[in-house]
Amino acid sequence: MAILQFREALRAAMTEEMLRDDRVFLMGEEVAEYNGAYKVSEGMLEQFGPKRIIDTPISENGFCGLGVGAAMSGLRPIIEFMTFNFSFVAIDQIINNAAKIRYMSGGQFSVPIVFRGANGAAGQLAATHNTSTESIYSTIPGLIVIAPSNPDDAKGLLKSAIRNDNPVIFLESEVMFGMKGEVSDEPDYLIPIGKARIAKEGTDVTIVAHSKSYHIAMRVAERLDAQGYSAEVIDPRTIRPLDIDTIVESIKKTNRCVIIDESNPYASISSEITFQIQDRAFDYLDAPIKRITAKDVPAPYAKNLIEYYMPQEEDAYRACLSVMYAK
Amino acid sequence: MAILQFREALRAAMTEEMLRDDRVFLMGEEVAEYNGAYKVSEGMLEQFGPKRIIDTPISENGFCGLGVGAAMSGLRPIIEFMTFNFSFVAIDQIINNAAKIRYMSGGQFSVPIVFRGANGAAGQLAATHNTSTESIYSTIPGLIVIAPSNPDDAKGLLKSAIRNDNPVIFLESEVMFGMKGEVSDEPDYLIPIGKARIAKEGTDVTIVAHSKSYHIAMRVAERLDAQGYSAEVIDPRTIRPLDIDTIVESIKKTNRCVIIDESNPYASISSEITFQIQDRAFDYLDAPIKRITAKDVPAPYAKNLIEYYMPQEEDAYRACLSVMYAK
Amino acid sequence: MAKQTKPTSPRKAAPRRKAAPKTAAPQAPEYTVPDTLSFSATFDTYPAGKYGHKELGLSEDQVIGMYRNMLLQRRFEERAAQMYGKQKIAGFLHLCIGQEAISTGTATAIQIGKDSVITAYRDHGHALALGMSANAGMAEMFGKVGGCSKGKGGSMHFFDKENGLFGGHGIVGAHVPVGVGMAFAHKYKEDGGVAIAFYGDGAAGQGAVHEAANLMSIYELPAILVVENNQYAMGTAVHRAFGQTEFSHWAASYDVRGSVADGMDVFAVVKAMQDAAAHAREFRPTMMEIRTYRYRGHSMSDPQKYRTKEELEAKKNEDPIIRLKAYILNHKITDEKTLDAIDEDVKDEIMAAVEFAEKSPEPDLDAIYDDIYDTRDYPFLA
Amino acid sequence: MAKQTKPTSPRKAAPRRKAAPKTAAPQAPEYTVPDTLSFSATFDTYPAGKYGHKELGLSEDQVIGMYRNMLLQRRFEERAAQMYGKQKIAGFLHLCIGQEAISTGTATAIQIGKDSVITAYRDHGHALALGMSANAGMAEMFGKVGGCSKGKGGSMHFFDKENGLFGGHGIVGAHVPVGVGMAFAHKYKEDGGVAIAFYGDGAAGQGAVHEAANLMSIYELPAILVVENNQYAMGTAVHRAFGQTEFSHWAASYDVRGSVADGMDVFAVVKAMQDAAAHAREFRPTMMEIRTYRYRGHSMSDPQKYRTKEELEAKKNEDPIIRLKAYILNHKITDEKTLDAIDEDVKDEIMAAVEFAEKSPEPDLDAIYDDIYDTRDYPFLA
Ligand SMILES: Cc1ncc(C[n+]2csc(CCOP(=O)(O)OP(=O)(O)O)c2C)c(N)n1
Ligand SMILES: Cc1ncc(C[n+]2csc(CCOP(=O)(O)OP(=O)(O)O)c2C)c(N)n1
Ligand SMILES: [Mg+2]
Ligand SMILES: [Mg+2]
Repeated sequence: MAILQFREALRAAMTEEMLRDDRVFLMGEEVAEYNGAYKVSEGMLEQFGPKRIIDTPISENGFCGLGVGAAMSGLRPIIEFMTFNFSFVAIDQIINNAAKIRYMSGGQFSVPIVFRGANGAAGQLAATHNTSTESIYSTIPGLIVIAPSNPDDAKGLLKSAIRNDNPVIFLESEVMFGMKGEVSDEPDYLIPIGKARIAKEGTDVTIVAHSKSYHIAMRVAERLDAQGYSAEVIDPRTIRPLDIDTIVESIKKTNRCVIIDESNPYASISSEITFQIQDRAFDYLDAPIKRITAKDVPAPYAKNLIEYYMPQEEDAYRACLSVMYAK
Repeated sequence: MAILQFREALRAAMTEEMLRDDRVFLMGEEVAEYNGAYKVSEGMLEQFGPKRIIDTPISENGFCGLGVGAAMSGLRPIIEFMTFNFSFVAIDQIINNAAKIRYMSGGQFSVPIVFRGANGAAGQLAATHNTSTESIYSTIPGLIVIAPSNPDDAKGLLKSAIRNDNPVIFLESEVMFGMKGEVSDEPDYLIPIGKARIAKEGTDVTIVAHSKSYHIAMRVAERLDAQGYSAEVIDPRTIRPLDIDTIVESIKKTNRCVIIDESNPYASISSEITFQIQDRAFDYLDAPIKRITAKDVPAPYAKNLIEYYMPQEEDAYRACLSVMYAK
Repeated sequence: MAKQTKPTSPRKAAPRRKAAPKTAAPQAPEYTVPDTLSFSATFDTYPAGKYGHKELGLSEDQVIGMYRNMLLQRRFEERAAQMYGKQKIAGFLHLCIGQEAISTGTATAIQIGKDSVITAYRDHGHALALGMSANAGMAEMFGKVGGCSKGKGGSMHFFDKENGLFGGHGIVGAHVPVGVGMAFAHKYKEDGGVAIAFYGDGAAGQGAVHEAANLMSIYELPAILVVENNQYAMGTAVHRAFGQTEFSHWAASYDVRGSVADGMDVFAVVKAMQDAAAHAREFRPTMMEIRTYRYRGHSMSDPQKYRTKEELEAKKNEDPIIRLKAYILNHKITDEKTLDAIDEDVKDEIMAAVEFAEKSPEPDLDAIYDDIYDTRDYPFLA
Repeated sequence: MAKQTKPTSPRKAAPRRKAAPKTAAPQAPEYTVPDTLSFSATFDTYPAGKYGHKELGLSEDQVIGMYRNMLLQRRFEERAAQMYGKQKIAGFLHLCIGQEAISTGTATAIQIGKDSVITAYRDHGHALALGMSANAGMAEMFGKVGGCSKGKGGSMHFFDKENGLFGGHGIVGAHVPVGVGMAFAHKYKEDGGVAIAFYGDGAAGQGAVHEAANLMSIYELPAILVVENNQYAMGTAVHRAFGQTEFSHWAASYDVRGSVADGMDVFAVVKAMQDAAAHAREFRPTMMEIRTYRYRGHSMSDPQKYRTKEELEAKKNEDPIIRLKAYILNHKITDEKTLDAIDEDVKDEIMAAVEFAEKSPEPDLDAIYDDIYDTRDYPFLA
């Protein structure tokens, strides 16, 4: 075990996988000579050279397509989006090519590619630079969507993603890159894709939250504990495929659910988790499922507004109380 | 009242609005000299001339951006996607520019633009040409999303969309373009955006379905009627903003809901409608909400597979029975 | 070769590296604004009627094979159109009738199996030229398991991994960066292969093509981008869609080699491709225009009001198959009787393909969940 | 003007229409592949030191105004950087220090209010040049209601409808088609205006720019696309990102006018813009490169390892403000004292802007729901 920053855990995962498999390469804007806009790939150019750590022009559509073609040809590209906000100019390559070529070719070609980078809000960056993209990507059959909440999961899941034979959307966070945590240094530390993590066991209410929101969930759970309520916290980690079994098992115990997610709410992951829970555990639910999300507005710049925009711990806390009819 | 094809109703709406307001123009691939890939704009070049009916190169990102700039400058563009499958190469213009410029400019600029064209599956076209995009667009604050199911709604809603000062995603259907129906010929026939239509009243189960799926819903309702069950059918017509009040009122009466939608299910409209219903009418629900959607796979080509892919009337019928515990 | 009087990128002069993408940045370009600025470039041209099979290194058997292949494409598509009428084939069906010299010429010039090819939805010809069986192609359009993509892809999505066909793609322009990625992989793997991406004139309007062209330039990839300029994108004539209609000139914007070939003469295509492939194998990419013509409508539902009967008839005189037939007879490579026998043989092959497609079973319904992921072990895959 | 020896589009020769987008298609281009193909083009250049204020029709007052404006931008940004350090400003802050001649030169050459301008996130200079008050700019970055965008947009999203500034945009390249749409509207409305879209050298890698350039060409729009080539996109030097680094040459791919100006001499910019605007008003679009340099890092968190101190120092000798100051003194337009007074005046204006921004209130929380739609009458707008 080592204490690593989130970015270091990501780097460790990439480095180990690149040492293990020389078909793996990293491509993106400023990943090489600049050492990464957020220093995730720091030192990797020096270690692996320019054949495998590759700077690109600002041509996301072009280099994502390049990645797809390389993956079809047997390589295993890691494509970094400086942030996922910029993936919209390349989304056609992801939705129509990466996700569908295996199917359209009757299984002849696989597309083992990881699209990774920062996702979600990162403070006072205004509307175009604060998008949570998981709702959009997870609606696409053919994609896998992963969003870890801590350095250890980041490493274990990124290694699994790189070894996976499907296109993976791997969502990180500008705000979490500096977060430190214990990280396994087993050489083959692979966290299975599609398995949720029960971060804290509890009996009275289930809180489901991934990525940054997971940390709100843990704070809320602590506050509830202090009040004598026992919250169970589940980090789905993989958004698609979703480990609904683990969530449903929890609901069968707690009979209540609150979802925290910083996406805009409409047709989002929280909507989907709600559908699946009520579909599979209707008779176990003692209260409506509540969600605490980003407000249903574009992200504003002003400090007070962007803070208000984000899911509020206080609201989540109160939502938990309310589903327990405790207030 | 006149009997018009769906495409004729759309054309009538555009024509009337172009006669009424010379800031309105139509731009897209093959809309002018070719008379429209699906003949929606047939004859419009002749009527309005090349200044206002404008063919484009295959540059969706470019001409959608052009539309945004024209809208910011006081014009009222109608941008036709040959089909919405091709909107993914231009989605950045829609998500980041059309939807957010009003907000980012503090309300200085409005973007009155309609993006319209065929959406959803249209038979044996395989995975890239059968996408239902409503889940993706409706998750974006700043957009309005409309999906009419019949010629009359198509006309009334398209006229409203063109007069609306916000960016509107207007979803049509290749399969429905030839469908005929009575259409109002009032000159100012405007159907309000954001109002659902109760297509059939009933007391035992609420079926929510838009666009093509609406017609499945009506057939199911008829079959249920024949069996002595009374189904209420609601066509939301506008997906965002969603007329949840009308849906919730219905659920309070029927206590049951089935949603039919040909989108891929994950994080889709059916997920969202479910969230909102259980949030607002939890105590009224006597059964889990069921949904009948496209399968959670890319659209296949083979005839039997693409038929199997689509939401099945039989499944919807049985889902209605099951939520009534009638089988 | 796009030679510029004022070489603008110092890389131009420097020897091309043969291995990895560029490492040390070349020196920055001159930055002071000059008093005058002009530039000129020349492009390699491959006109019709200029090349014969001998100088291209083609044996007589090869020439006859090329003839048979072009005919196979033509008959395959004629039959497909008929089957579309009978509703055995559905969806969009785009025929390449008139454009057959491009696929056959390319397949003749490259190393099938080693090199890789990607194209748009007008893909039957490329597939058959690279070696896909008529059976697999026809069955695909019939939506049967015997199809090249097991009936999942249809006419627009012919894939043939073994022969290096990376599809058949439906989103206009979007496969061009994918083609550049295939070239990237050839260089990365040092396997000596080149990648060729075909796209339509209409597709040149997509930003994806611009990005792809620049990427292949800066990474010095073994790539050839080929615009099959058949003069129309659906109903839009080239000169209505582009400010610059000489597509080879675009090469100058990316500092790559530009060339233009007559696509109605298969030998011109062979030569253009031989040259481009040779350059590509030395990591000098080419943007190539091939001028051609599609005799049929864009797809099966095209009223074709955008062109005159006269134009169409005039073009039919340039038919690449008729031209090659004349060449073969003129050069006494074989006689009319043999060519007729080939025609019969091709017809039989196509009839057998229709029969194969008919008899091939429909996919199981459960196959709808196959080949989405590498595993079916996900909860939503029923 | 990109003159081609072999005019490839017949439109080239035809007189440009002044009203609606093209109607009757021009005759199709020659389709036979020629034996040789070459082309050449020349571009208008605007070197530093070539133009004086008189020949540009500028009064001495105007020259002094330009000096003041460039200084205003510089001091505004220096102060903004300081306020960023004090955490009064957050998010991304991109300074245009070194590039001020571009905005000021443009604003001098065009008709503010009638013409329209759009740019990327490095937008302070353009806003101040077009007439936005320092107050509105500073308050925007402070996230206050007195900001030009009521605190919703921040540094990257300065909008000023009255003065024709259509933003301030954060997605690299994506605003360029929007600029072409502004030009489309000018032509549609027949209001005589032109639209100018500025973007960075890095943005030229985006397909959006290619599509936009072609659209402005075929619709013959009153548009000017301007690449502010400051030699770097973040840490990527131009020659690492592009095969063709002479951006004016790209004009040939769209059959539009190409030009290049020295962005360190405000008079060169004025002249380049005057010419381009005159052409645009006759519906002849231009692709222009302006060569410039950014003295500061890309944004506030840039370690700048991609360039040497020597390079930076050398460039500082070209400082456009120092150059204009020297010009003013050399030409005795005014004396040093007056210029010093201007400097003081500018400083006061900026200090007042900081005070204004401090005092301007934060938005109400409820304002988060304002200005998403034209109405707040939607169920989800609390
Ligand atoms: C992104 C996108 N936009 C639009 C379409 C619809 N479409 C299909 S083919 C076509 C014309 C393409 O013309 P061209 O590239 O010249 O190829 P050709 O059909 O002549 O072979 C269009 C507009 C599409 N498939 N994808
Ligand atoms: C589509 C997109 N990709 C990446 C980014 C991140 N990014 C912001 S600025 C920048 C560099 C742009 O360089 P250039 O266009 O030269 O403009 P300059 O900063 O030099 O003014 C990058 C990569 C972005 N904002 N948008
Ligand atoms: Mg074509
Ligand atoms: Mg730059």
